[in-house]
Amino acid sequence: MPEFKPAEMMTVAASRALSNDDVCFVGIGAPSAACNLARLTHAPDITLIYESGTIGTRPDVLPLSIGDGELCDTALTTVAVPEMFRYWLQGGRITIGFLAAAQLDKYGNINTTVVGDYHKPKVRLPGGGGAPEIAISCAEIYITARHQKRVFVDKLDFITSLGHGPNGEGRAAFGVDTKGPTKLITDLCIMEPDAETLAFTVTSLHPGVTREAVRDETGWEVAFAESVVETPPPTEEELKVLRDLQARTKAAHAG
Amino acid sequence: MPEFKPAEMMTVAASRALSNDDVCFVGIGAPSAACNLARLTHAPDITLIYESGTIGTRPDVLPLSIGDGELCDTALTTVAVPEMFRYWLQGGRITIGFLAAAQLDKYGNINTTVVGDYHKPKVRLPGGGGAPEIAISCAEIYITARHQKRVFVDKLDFITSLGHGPNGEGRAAFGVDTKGPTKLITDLCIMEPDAETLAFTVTSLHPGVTREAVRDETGWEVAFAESVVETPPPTEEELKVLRDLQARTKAAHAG
Amino acid sequence: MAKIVPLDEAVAHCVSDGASLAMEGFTHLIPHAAAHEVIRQGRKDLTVMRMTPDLIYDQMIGMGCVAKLIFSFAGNPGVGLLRRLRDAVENDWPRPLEIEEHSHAAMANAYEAGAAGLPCAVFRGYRGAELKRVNPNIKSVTCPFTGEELAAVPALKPDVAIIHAQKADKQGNVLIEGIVGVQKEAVLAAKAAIVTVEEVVDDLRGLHPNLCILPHWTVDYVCVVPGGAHPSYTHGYYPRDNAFYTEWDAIAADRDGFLAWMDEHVLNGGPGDFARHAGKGV
Amino acid sequence: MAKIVPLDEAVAHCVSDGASLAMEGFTHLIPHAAAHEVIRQGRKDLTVMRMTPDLIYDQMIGMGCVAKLIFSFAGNPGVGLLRRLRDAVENDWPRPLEIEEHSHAAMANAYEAGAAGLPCAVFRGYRGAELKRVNPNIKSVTCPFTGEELAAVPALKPDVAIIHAQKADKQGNVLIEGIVGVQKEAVLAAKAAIVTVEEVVDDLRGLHPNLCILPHWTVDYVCVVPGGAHPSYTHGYYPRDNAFYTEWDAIAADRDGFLAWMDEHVLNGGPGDFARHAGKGV
Repeated sequence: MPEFKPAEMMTVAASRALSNDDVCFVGIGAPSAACNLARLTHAPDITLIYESGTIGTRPDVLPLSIGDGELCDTALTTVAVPEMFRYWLQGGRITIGFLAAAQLDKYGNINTTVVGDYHKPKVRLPGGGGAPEIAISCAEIYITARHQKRVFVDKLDFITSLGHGPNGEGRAAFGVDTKGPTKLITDLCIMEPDAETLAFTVTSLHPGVTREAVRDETGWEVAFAESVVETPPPTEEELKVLRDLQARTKAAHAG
Repeated sequence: MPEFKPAEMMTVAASRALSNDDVCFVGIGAPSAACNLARLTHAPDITLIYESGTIGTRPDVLPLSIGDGELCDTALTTVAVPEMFRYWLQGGRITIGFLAAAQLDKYGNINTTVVGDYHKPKVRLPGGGGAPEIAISCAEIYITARHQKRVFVDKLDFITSLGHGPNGEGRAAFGVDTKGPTKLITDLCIMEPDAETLAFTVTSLHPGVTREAVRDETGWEVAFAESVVETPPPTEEELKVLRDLQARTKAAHAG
Repeated sequence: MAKIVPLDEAVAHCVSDGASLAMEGFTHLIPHAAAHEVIRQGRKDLTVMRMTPDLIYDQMIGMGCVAKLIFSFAGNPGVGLLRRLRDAVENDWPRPLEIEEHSHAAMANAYEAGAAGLPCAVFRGYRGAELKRVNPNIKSVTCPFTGEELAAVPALKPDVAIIHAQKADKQGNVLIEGIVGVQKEAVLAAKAAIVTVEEVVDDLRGLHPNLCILPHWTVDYVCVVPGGAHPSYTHGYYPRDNAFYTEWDAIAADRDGFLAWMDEHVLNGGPGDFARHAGKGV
Repeated sequence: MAKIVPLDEAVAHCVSDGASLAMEGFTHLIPHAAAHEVIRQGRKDLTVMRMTPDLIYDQMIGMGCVAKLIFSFAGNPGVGLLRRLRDAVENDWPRPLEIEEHSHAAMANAYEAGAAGLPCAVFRGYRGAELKRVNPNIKSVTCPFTGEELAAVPALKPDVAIIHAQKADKQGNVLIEGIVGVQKEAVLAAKAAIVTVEEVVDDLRGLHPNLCILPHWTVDYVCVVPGGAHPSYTHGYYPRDNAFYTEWDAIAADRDGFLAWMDEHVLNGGPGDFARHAGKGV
């Protein structure tokens, strides 16, 4: 087994959840790395869409922003932003939406708006951007986040985007018929919503990660599936492709 | 004075009503001839827009349809049809909309839908096409039509597009704040709405046309303005440019 | 996901009796070859929608394929009326034709809403116009900020969209250029889509970044039919056959003449004829 | 109708204290040179709108030009938070900042509605999202055909839109290509528009028929400012200066460092500096 970092395991695990037929709405950071890793390994024909309007993009280096020139240069086509949100996202054409989170709860509801009170925030976070409609319009949602207690909280300060509802009441209560968060991929484990409670439940632990480690970094009482498997470690190829991609990216962004 | 046909006088008179700064939504037939005559004579920088999406077009021959290749080939840019109707027409960017009519009344309401009952029509006409929204969205409307009693009727079989209201009640009654029909240019005369009654009133008679001739071909009781002028006849240049344009067009459409 | 197949196969897979069908192309790129194929396959009871029914639907209506027409301008542009459509509306020949009539703005907005996954389109329209009285699918909504009443029509969401385009690449990505009309919206609004193209090329990448392209995963079938828009035209390939549009007025003038023409050119024709038809016009 | 004038003249004519202003560009083509000009001219009490306030509004907010911000994502993309914006929201420095917060979909639809002359935008959004609770400008309408409740937001109709584009021709027709964002909509939604461009060319006709072009009569002023988008970029001219975006995090970290940087590069700078800035990144 090659040596790897937890963040690399997270990216690799997320990339494996994607297939050649997926049409992904890709966010910056870990989602972008995972989607492009999938494209460069097992899913060469995956369609990647960034909200800047680039459709079917194949960047050689990861973009720093959602609209780096690299995305347009390598896209099949680039559309205006209103069209992106109307025809492509709201039109129901996206199979997987990828969201990151500053705070998330066990039902996959996400906060990226404020820490503290909305009107007198302790920390003013960036806000929702595309997330409120990504969360409801994509066929399903994958969430990636570093597993930390201050991120995996029991109660959100603000609901930026819908998961399975603040009380796990399900999405139908909000007039939403898409699946919502079906996977939460962290640097420690993979969680999936329990069929009954809709709460995230650990289904796979990354190599060397204990249940206690997960519990220590989770702000809610963690549930484990009946059979928890071990995530296969990154292969030599996955690691090489990911590290090459990140090295190219670092060199390109140094300016 | 050169010899000319009434239809030529109509086209020339319509073309003179246009200026270099106008942005015209152009219909096929007489409006298209008038707009392009204006462009080829006194208004070289006039902006012509056809509902097929062509903006700033400069056709060398008149199109047979609203979307002949000539329109796109010579346009500044060509946009999709939904954009044409949303951003350019509904967006209030058109100064002059040109409408033709199968039937019109003295308030400039137009019927191009049916002769007879809508559900059991005697003649099924083409329908409104762009007209219902051209009529309400352009800053003002010019109507061109051959002056005939069966066209200039007292009561329409169907109101396809709004003029000054079926009873001359004015456009505000329909929530419309654009000017509506400000000129009706026929092969006999020019009419403009009376400031009080909003009914079309003859303001200019084409050379050699009598008041009786107008009355004979009008299905409502014709009003004449206090001072009715004579329309200046077509100039040599206007006639030459128009006839050249029509000859080029005829040759091109013969296939 | 797009498969490149012969036209008859694509039509047989996608278009069934009773289906709703949008064959779009605003003057430009009208998919005439595909319409002939639908007629040859004898489809019945179709609901067809098109801003401008034009010759393409005049033919389908005259051949009895159509139960209902949704449209906004039923003329032969610059020539006159559509004689087969008139005969159906005025005389129920060859069968009664239900019509749902809109304005262009309404149809364009309704396709846009279909593409955008919305149930209805909202726009400023129909004020003082009588279509509202005869079409129950024209309603209104009130702006919650200004109180302004706006028109609303249901989104158009056909079972099948069929369009003609310049070219596709080998994956089935489709390029449309020139007068682009509402074809992108019609395809994105539909459950299934067939695109006839002039040619298949290796790759569309490397062209201008903002061209109108339908990604292969939005299209079900691509069929190579050179000339497939004739007597309409394909920007960059062949011009509109304006002479034929003028001739159509006489061809469609009476039932027998129409049927004879359809028999010769459609029932006993095929997609392979279109290259020759279009070539005539060059 | 567009006049080709120096940037300071265009800004002086169009932007007054208290105006509402949209400076758009989605990552690409952000009109930084124009924002510096607004700051240099000392404009105050502006209402500024932008999907992504980004460095351009971080600078204007930090310099006290802004009374109200309408936005949907206030981050330095890929780098972190916007420190001057945070300082204004959290600590009222240098003045209190009113915010009206939306999602990207809402803002994009609201510009689209502005361009389309509508009073509001209707879309499927905000379901289960809490912004509805804190933003009274998020309401709903009901589809009169299906009963579905849809979100509605007011159209964005700024007094002035300012964008950066690749080129204009001598009449002032403007070409935008690459990531085209919402700039066309912002310009068409605004009462007045300024476009900074990399260059003026003889003629835009003869390019591809479907390029994104703003006709000259939709633009008030065109200003030639090579490099005017830096540290953002202009497709076909110079790349995004990603290193500067990263550096900005430190520059904006404290008030004094920010003010010193602005004094040197903005208050004592000019549009002519941008060619050099952008050249650095090539």
